[in-house]
Amino acid sequence: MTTGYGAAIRDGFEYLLANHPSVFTIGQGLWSPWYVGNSMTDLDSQFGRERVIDTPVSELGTTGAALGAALCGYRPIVIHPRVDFMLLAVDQIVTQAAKWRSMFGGQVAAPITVRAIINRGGEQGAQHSQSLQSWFAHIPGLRVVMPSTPTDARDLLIASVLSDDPVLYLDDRWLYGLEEELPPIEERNLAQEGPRLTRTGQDLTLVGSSYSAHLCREAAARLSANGIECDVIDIRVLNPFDASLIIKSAKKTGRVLAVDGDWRTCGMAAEVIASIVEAVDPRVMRASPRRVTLPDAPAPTSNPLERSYYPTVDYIVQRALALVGAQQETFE
Amino acid sequence: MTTGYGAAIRDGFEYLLANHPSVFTIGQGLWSPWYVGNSMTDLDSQFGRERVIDTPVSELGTTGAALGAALCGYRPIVIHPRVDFMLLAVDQIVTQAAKWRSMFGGQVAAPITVRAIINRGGEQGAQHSQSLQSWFAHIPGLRVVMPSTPTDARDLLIASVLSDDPVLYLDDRWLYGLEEELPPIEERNLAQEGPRLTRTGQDLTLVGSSYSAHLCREAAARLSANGIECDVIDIRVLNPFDASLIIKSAKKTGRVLAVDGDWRTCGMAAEVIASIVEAVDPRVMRASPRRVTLPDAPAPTSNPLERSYYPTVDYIVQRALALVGAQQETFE
Amino acid sequence: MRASVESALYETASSLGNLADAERYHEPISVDAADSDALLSGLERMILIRVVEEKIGDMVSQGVVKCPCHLAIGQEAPAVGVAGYVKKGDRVFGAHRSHGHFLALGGSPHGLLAEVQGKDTGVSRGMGGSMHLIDIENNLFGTVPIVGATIPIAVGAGIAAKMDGNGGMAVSFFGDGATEEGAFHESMNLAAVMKAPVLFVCENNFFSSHLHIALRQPDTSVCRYAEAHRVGWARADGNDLAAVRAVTKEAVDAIRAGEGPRFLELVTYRWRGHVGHREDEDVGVKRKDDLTRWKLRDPISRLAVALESLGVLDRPQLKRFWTDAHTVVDEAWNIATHDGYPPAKALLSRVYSGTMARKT
Amino acid sequence: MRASVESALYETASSLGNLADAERYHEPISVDAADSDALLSGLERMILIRVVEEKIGDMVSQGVVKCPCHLAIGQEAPAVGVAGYVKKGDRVFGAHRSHGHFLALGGSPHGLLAEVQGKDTGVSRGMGGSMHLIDIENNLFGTVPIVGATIPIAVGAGIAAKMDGNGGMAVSFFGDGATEEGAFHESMNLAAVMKAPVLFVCENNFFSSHLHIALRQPDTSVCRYAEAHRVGWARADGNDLAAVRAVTKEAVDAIRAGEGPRFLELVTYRWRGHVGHREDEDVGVKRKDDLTRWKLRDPISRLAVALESLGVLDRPQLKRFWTDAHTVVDEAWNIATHDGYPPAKALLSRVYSGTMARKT
Ligand SMILES: Cc1ncc(C[n+]2csc(CCOP(=O)(O)OP(=O)(O)O)c2C)c(N)n1
Ligand SMILES: Cc1ncc(C[n+]2csc(CCOP(=O)(O)OP(=O)(O)O)c2C)c(N)n1
Ligand SMILES: [Mg+2]
Ligand SMILES: [Mg+2]
Repeated sequence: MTTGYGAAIRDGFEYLLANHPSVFTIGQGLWSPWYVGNSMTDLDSQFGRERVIDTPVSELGTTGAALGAALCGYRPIVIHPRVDFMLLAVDQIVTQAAKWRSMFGGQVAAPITVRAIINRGGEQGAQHSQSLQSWFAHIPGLRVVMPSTPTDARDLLIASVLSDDPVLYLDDRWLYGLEEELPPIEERNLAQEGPRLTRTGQDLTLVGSSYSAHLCREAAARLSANGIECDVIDIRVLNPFDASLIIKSAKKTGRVLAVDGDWRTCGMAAEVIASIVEAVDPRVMRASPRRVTLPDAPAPTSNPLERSYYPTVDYIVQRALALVGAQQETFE
Repeated sequence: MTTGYGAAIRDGFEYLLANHPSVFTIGQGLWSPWYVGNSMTDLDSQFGRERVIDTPVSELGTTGAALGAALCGYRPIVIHPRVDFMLLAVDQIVTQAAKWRSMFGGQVAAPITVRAIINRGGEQGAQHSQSLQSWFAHIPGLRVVMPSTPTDARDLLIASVLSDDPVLYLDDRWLYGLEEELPPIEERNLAQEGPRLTRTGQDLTLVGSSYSAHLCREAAARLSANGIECDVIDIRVLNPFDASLIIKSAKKTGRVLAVDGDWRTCGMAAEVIASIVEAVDPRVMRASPRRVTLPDAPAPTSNPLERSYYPTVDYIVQRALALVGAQQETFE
Repeated sequence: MRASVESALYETASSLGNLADAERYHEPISVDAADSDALLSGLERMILIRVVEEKIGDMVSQGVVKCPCHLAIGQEAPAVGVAGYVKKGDRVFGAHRSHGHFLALGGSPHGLLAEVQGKDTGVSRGMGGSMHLIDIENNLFGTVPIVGATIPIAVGAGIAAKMDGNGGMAVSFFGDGATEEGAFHESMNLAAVMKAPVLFVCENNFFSSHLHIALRQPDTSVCRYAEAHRVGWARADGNDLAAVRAVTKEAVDAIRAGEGPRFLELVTYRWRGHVGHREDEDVGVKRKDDLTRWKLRDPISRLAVALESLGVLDRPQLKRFWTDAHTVVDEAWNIATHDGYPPAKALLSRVYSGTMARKT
Repeated sequence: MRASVESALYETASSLGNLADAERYHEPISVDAADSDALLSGLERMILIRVVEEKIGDMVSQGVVKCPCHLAIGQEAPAVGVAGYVKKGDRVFGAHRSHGHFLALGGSPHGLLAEVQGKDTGVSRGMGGSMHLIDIENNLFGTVPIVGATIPIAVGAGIAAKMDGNGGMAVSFFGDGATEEGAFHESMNLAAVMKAPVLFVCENNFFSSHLHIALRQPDTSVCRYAEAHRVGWARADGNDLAAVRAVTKEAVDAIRAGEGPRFLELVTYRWRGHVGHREDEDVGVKRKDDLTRWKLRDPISRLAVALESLGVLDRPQLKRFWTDAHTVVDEAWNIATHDGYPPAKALLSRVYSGTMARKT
């Protein structure tokens, strides 16, 4: 039996709430039938509204409250149904939670999990489409997790909540349709999780996270049909960022395409490239690494513009072919 | 007669308030003798407290109000005495102001200037030391300006306020002591401003902005004494980012050290490197580009830790020497 | 206790009283003959809004309109009542549920219907959809879907109006949910302390998405916040155009006289779900029961009957209001359907003034 | 106007009344013999706080202490009064001006004096300085300098206490300036609606940095916010330990009985400038005139005289309180001076559990 990405998230919540009395979840939409897709359906009736708490429209207050409970022995998961709404809570995430351990000398833990949903497309426009993983990956002290498969959606949620550090867990509504057979749940140590090689090949390395990792896998399948074999690396944990697997793969294939569904300037794709450049002898590279990102523009609404705004499998394949073809690239 | 960086900012305010009736300024500390250093001293008595407005402790409300006035024909400058405090206003800066033009079809301007001060060191600790320029450079629609000299501090402030786009202007208290003779004021078009070559050399390119550009200049002087001549590029305008000058310099020197006073992962230094990699044939590079940044840790308070936390001229010189020495770098 | 000590206690309560009772205020509203012209044209405008929103609802249900649409069907009176006191030079801001605000201020149905289809002829040139409306000529300076976001922006417009010094004001429309955002409180304090000419209009429809106000706040009326921030307030039946006009007039007169901000709580109810065309009867406390009764507090029919009794409206004219509205709306829709989409370069050319944005 | 309409107007005002008048409350406080033990040890603790803070002020003025220090000299009573009702299992949060909160709860002078010197033996192991204090054993769960930041955090601790279900509570100390942050309002509403056991303690010292509350808010008393959020409140002379104890006791009893949050406004005044050791007499409205008179509302001497009149304190004992405090403080300071700094690796090893942070 297969399970979808949204349902797998719900499995993660169910496991946590059933097995860890210190876990509770709080945020907007938790008593709603539709607000967070099918990822938390009926948790409130299953575990009670004392542990599955819907809230006023107060992102900053709610996030701060979750942090407070985390300092008192609980493992709260605060829910932001959109990344955009979460930006009102940046102070509590970035200036409070992420720094709490360090600024108190490493003596106390702040095991809050902030779950925010990337919810793009559908002509929702500029204020309802941000993902911003590059922002949060930039913040020391904050672990940033982006699952791209149902299994990871479930198991990395569990690992996030059980981590003693604050974690930002980002899931993407575009992945909710993805189905797979789920292995039994295993409690993993988030500090041991990181990028993973999900396909191997000699010609090119495709790197992405979340929905971009999914696009990379699809692109790799298409490229394989063209005789081009890819390493595909799913970043999974963006911060603290461990580039070693990417570096190893870059040395092997000599070509890297970094794909990210966030903006370009100072984005995660830039980090992937910089990390490679710092560690890989350029002479082993067969082409310079390249990135595929959003253009540096706010999201539009109009459907034709939306279609050219988001990276697609087609576009990745096209860029990959160019990169592989460019045995000798031309630079102006 | 020379003028300091802080006083030059004040000159910029004075010019704007005296010559542009649509300009006003609002924020915390504007009626205080010390809050924003000497950068706004007595502007309230000179121009009246209707145009130089001190406020309640309400960063989000104040920033939104400035944006509102900007939509009505004014050119407000909202002041955040620290970047850290400004994070409470991220929604208004990033989700409102930066997107306003685009999401209303390019029909209206949102000419707000947000001035925030980077105020680090002095054992102030993790919540009073953030700079985060990499965050804001990541946001389409928001121009990001970081002056490194008194002249730029004055003239880029003026250009920011006269720009029809929202601008984040970041000045650094560590530069307030810098003095120089100021040329007459010229109203510049911010859209025409960008990175600037402030010193030329054949051996190495040093790139930085704000205080890091200052460190690069100092390091270049020291390196010159060792017979190593540097191109020094002061980024000045981080977003929209124009890498062309850096690319040109990289092609010339073949070696780049990107220095940034922000954190490493997904930071501006990564962007500099990625932009070079995308545009420069690796065969013209004599060494792989490298970065100097903060470590990925919150700022400490304890003085000995502070001293090892922030990049110094010494450290840049040392990294530059290594880079130049590495005619043939070693990679593991 | 000692002289230096004062204290007070509270019980969770419903200060809204009768206004919260869905059984009440079903009767025709009481109207003043002196105001009948305005009420008549207000009725016509409310009917136009109703028809436009029903059209949009239908097109959403058919999958033709794809952007998220938050319909204000049943809530037409606050928009129209307040708009009646907006003058040239004022600046009005709305939120996610602002079709009514846009149309009440005189916005073009075609501009709205093109925008929800993502057309270049839309009011935001196809870059905003239902949730981002603008119409500077008709004083609408912007509506956006981040809850609470336009409240401080409106305060800034009020500060601008004060600086302009010609009696202009800013108007901020928002819902009961928005009063839970810190931005709302910061804005009220700032407006109060700066005596900014701002009319805060809270349309209290009891719900934020699926959640009833009783589950989000310790009291159902939000005027207590105005009390706290020392902003003069009034509360009225938000489905009674005459009442809305009366409280608005008093507030606007005070604002234009330089007395600083005012706050209105207009109690109303939305007939459709939070987003989309459905009625969402199964969502939220007592929604199904209440909806039926709230439909009897219809701002349109209660006013129409009152105007008929007053003798300033007859059946044929009322019918004409509806048929005219349908004609206008159908025509606007058809035109919009044939309009073009924004050009590809719009993505990068509308981000900055005078600079193209950086491509992928 | 019609039955469905209600309204109200406000004038900018000073609801604080006499408490805002620096000429008043100079006399000894009125004390109850039954409470004399607690008042006596409270006096001793206030003296310790005063002496520690004067020491820190001296060291700041000598340039030995370099981190920003916000002294609460003159404001000792709220910290000590509230701390008297804090029990094991409660969680207390402070802000930038929290030396007093730390010491009132039983924190070690050495831990504080080492921390302000950046020593590894400090309460935050040299990573926090004056503005980041923690002492879990004594129920202090953290103080941080972002204004308002610990208020929602304290609400979360209140939610945790409610879940724990053993009568614990959270305490949030903050200033009048913090009530201007949206976070404060979101927190009050959340605590009210969740009936979380939280004691909100606002030390209203009239100033946020250089700016008097009359320039930041339309009224000088902040209890009106508690009214709006339907949180039971009390206001008291914050320089009267007996009054502070009385309002705290009542509030804490209600909180522990499950009645939800309570709010205290304790009116006080800081003797030193916003930050640093100076008196900053030339900063802010009437500060110089007021300061002289506020020093006559000294929480320490007014209590000491009262206890002497009651016959539970004599001069030699009072003197001993002061000399003992000096001895303790000097000794703690000297030890701290010789303590070591954090090791270099602390920068990267204290960021995550079980993972080193990424180097430059
Ligand atoms: C900051 C933010 N948080 C949450 C949301 C999701 N959201 C959209 S509309 C809405 C309901 C707001 O309720 P109210 O202000 O009463 O307006 P109404 O929908 O009743 O007109 C919510 C919670 C949002 N858009 N922005
Ligand atoms: C979010 C934020 N904004 C501004 C500041 C600067 N600041 C530090 S303390 C302070 C005054 C706060 O006043 P109040 O809350 O009354 O506390 P008091 O200093 O009187 O104890 C301000 C504005 C800050 N630290 N954090
Ligand atoms: Mg509502
Ligand atoms: Mg204060």
